[in-house]
Amino acid sequence: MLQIDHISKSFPAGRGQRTMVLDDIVLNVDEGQSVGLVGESGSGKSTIIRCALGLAQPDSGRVSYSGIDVHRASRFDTLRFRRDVQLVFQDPYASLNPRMTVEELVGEGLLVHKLETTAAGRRARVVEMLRMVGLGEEALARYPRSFSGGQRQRIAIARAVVIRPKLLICDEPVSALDVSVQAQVINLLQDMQAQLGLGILFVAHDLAVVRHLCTTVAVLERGRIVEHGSREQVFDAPQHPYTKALLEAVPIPDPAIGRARRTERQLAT
Amino acid sequence: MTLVLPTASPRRKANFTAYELTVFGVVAALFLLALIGPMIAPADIYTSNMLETLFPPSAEHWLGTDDQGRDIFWRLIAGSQLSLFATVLVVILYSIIGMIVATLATVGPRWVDELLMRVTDIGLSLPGLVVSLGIATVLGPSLQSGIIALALTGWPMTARILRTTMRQTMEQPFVEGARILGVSRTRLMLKHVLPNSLDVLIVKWAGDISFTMLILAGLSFIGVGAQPPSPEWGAMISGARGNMSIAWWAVAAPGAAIVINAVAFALLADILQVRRDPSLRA
Amino acid sequence: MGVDTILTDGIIPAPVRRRPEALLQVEQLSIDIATRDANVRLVDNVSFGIGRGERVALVGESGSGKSVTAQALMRLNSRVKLSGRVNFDGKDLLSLSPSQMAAMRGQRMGMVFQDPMSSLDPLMTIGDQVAETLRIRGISKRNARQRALDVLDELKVERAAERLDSFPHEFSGGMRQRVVLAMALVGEPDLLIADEPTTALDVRVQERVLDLLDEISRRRSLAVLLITHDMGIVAGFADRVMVMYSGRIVEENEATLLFAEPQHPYTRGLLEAVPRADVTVDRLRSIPGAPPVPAARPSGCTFHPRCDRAMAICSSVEPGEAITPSGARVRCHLYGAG
Amino acid sequence: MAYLRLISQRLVMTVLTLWGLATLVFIMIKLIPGDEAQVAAGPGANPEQVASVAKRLGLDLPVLQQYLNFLLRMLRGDLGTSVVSSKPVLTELAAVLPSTIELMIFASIIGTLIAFPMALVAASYRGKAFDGIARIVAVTGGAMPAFWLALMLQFFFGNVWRITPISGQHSFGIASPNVTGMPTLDALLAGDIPAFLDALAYLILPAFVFAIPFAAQVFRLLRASLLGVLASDMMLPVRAKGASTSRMVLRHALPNSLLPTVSLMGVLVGGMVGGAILVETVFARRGVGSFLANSVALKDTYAVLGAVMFVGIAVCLVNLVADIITLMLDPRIRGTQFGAGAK
Repeated sequence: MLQIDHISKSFPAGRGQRTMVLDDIVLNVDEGQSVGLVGESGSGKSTIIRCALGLAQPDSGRVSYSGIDVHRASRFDTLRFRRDVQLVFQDPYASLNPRMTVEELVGEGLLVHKLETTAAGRRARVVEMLRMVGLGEEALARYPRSFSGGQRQRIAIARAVVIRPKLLICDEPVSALDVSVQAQVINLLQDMQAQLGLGILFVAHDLAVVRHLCTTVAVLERGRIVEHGSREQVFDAPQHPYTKALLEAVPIPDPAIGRARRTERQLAT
Repeated sequence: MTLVLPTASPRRKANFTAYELTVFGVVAALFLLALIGPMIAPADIYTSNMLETLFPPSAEHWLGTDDQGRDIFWRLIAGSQLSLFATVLVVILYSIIGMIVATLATVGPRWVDELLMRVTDIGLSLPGLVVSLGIATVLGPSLQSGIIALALTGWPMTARILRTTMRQTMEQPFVEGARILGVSRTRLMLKHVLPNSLDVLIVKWAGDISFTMLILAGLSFIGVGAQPPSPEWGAMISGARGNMSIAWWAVAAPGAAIVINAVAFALLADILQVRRDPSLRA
Repeated sequence: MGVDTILTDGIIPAPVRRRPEALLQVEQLSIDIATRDANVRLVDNVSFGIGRGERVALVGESGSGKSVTAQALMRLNSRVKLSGRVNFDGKDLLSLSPSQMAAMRGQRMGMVFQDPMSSLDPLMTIGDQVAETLRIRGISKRNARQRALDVLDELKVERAAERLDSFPHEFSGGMRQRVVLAMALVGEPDLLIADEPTTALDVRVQERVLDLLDEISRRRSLAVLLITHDMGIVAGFADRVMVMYSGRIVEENEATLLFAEPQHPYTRGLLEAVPRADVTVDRLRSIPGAPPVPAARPSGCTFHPRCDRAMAICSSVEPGEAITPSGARVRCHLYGAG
Repeated sequence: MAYLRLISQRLVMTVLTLWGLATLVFIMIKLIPGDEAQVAAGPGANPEQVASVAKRLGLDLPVLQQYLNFLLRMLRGDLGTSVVSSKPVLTELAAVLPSTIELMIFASIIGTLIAFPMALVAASYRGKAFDGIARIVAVTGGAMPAFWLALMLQFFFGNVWRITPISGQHSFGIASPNVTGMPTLDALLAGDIPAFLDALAYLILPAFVFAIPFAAQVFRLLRASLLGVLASDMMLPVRAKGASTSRMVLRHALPNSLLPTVSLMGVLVGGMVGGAILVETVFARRGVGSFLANSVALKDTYAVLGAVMFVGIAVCLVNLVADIITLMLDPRIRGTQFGAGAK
């Protein structure tokens, strides 16, 4: 469905040199599939997202969605692409317009894509959507600032999903949330995927979350995909040293494992 | 899944302190005075009365009389409309120019932004009073010239601040999100960018009124703004200057009126600023 | 690092662990902040101790009061009101004069903060910032510089001597966090309070910083209070764990036991709600709702609105402390004492 | 390297600004109502004089040509000729400039000496009585019209209490030989202490008129940025080192607040040139400001515009210097001394 086809991108780094941010990235997301993209800060995760959404232009390669070339699409195709591919942001505080009510926020997509032309119809769809994400009708007239982080992320998901997109790109959607709330949002994303047949491209630095949510995983190191395979391949039998190093560094909530690993590292040096 | 909506984080309450309410009250009173001043002032403040020139303050003339025998107190009251409204007009005019420039720079292509911001930088680095003086001289001395001159020189700061804020707002995830949702350019600006950028100007306006009032009076004082018979405060000071050694109150009073206004608006600006950025609170 | 460390700690901890001599003893510490409308209690009556050389973790989510507690131990935040007792090596810190307290900071207790990017003065050289702790104590410029260099070496900052005169912007995130660590360690304190020291770092850098902290704490027998929200970090580092929820410590136990047999429903929920990188599960058990903000704390047991085992009593009566057979200090009505 | 590039950027910006100003002045000239040659020649000029002026200014040429000629004249330093004195504006301005500079330097020194200690104390004792009073004083000080303040100070200190001289730059007969054009400096060069004190006495009131709003603004910005730094994450580790309040304020907050403060001071010193129009007139001091005011009074439009151009150049240069100082204060820009692997 979404095909990221050999895209590369570099930025000027002064003195006529350029730093390679993305180097020949190939990544596909099929209908209903959940793909995880793992990388540390500065690995190029957000550039990939921006390219995939048509917000940034890759130097070479192309991104296509169901036959639409995202960067060279007609107005009509662009609008279709905008309806089918949505994004959930990392920071639930900055990703909702503070001056819009929940009703306006969630209903904006319906309005823009003319999916519901009457206000009453929009409201009904919004309420239905809010119920799906676990919020009630009383949320309609309230502003984002009166919600907690987890609730805002639900609103953000509702806003993205209400227009029934086919692909949801998630940019670290739980990393800004409290630990006890993360699971709620992760479960909600799983539910959405199961109920609506959503494809998900899940971009995160947190390997545990990616393992939990995604069946296919790609590992990004400084703009290059160094490992790409099924969840089991990547997590249980990693091939690339970078993947191994990352996996070994992820803290595991089990004191025996943690201490054993430290001992191992100390013996190694 | 059931979810408990938090009882916490209610809508921010206003909660003004006594000091803040006092300042708001004074500003409101100044506006009211400017509105009704000319109506409540007696008619004889525009005519000379050579029998009562340069009287010191007394029960009859609270702030004394000027060299034409006109009551200074009532002239101040009547003039407050000219002084305050002319100032507010200047600020409104240049804010509109600034907003137009900032919006064009934000939505326009890169070269428009570059061009407008270079022009703004040029405007910013020129001394406002001096250029206004030049413009007012060319237009011929009058209050209108002063207003036009200040409106033409005052906009760059507004444009620069607003454009910076709008650019920052443009980079906010919620604006990006709206673009991803397929929101049109116009809706993006009107619904997402502008409402979240303009409050930076509200703080600025209060400070601008304070500052502009001083410059406008200064222009009148040099003689390129309002002209003497006018009860505009700068012009009153200019007119009374010659007799300062015998009637200093005729200079002191209009100046004090300017100071009261300028201080009130500066304090208002300070309050608004602190409310936006609580780290400055004492 | 030698065999020594491995033997003393071992992969499997000794079943009976002698309580080390107490260094810090916090008794009924409460922290309040006065807002315009009301007095808000941020931390409610917490008591705990830290022994010499012991590594204790304080785990909690936003609003739990963990960072406020950490700062209160050094009286860093002058806007909050502290009550209770904080005994440090026989002295009650809360009754010290400001200058006596200043003398404790840096010298007896050091602190490391979350974000290494904003923890350093951009206009001061690394050397000067590390040496500042000593300069405040009146140590000569040359000696202070030498000791700053020694600490940076100890923290494995490469080419430390050349780098003394460089500025923070020339350092990477992990390097900056080492500098921040050096600032806290150069005064040779007995207690290091580390407030989310690795949250802003990538996992590999995080691991290295934690290893360093582990090594130094053993070598210097430095007590460490690690403040974090990440159960994974706790597991690999701490001897003992305290779980904080909404201003109270709800459970405390030896790390191994706490992870093996979590007692409080919150602790259990927290462990089950976190996905793991080493196993695949179908669905996470989630805790409903969100952590309360201090100004709107639920009555009784503050966790009761989110608790799946809540009983009638939970919403009205605040549970007292109980000791369970596994040795946990826990505040929950499920465990008698009442 | 980055440092040099930034400075050259500032230089280019300054040149562009001056070009913009020249264009503005040219447009103003074209906008003057009435016959331009008549205005340039002065109200009392006879037809022949007007014709010769028109020819000299090339008024018969196309506007674009006139504009280029105008720019060329500006480049040569020809700011036009005063109708009243028939002397080149530049010559006249050059003669009075030192006096204005003297006043501005003196005023900024006084202002800085007032503002810095006040801000440092206020920030150290935030929320205490001193802080509150200082803030109100600063707001009031910044909200006084300069010309009115000048008149009032002059009247009370000079006329009523007779503490200071009323107007002028030195008492009759005490002038030292004119070397620099600054009476105080000239007196010092001549080794004449009484003359120096005399000149200083004349300088003190006008300097205060400038120093008060200057100090008010500097105080407000410096206090705000000191508090900003003190409240930042950066200060917690410093406190945790055991640093005293004075150390936090002087060693950390002050250096970090200096950057914005110096740029503001640059802007304010530039603004003083504008204020000089009012203040120099009141105190009857020689200077760029009183020249401008006189030209306005005499309707000597060309002199006014020439002086506007001149003042614009001066302000741009002051701003340029302030920018360069700001750049030099920042180690992030000053250049890396050590090529450690940043990022």
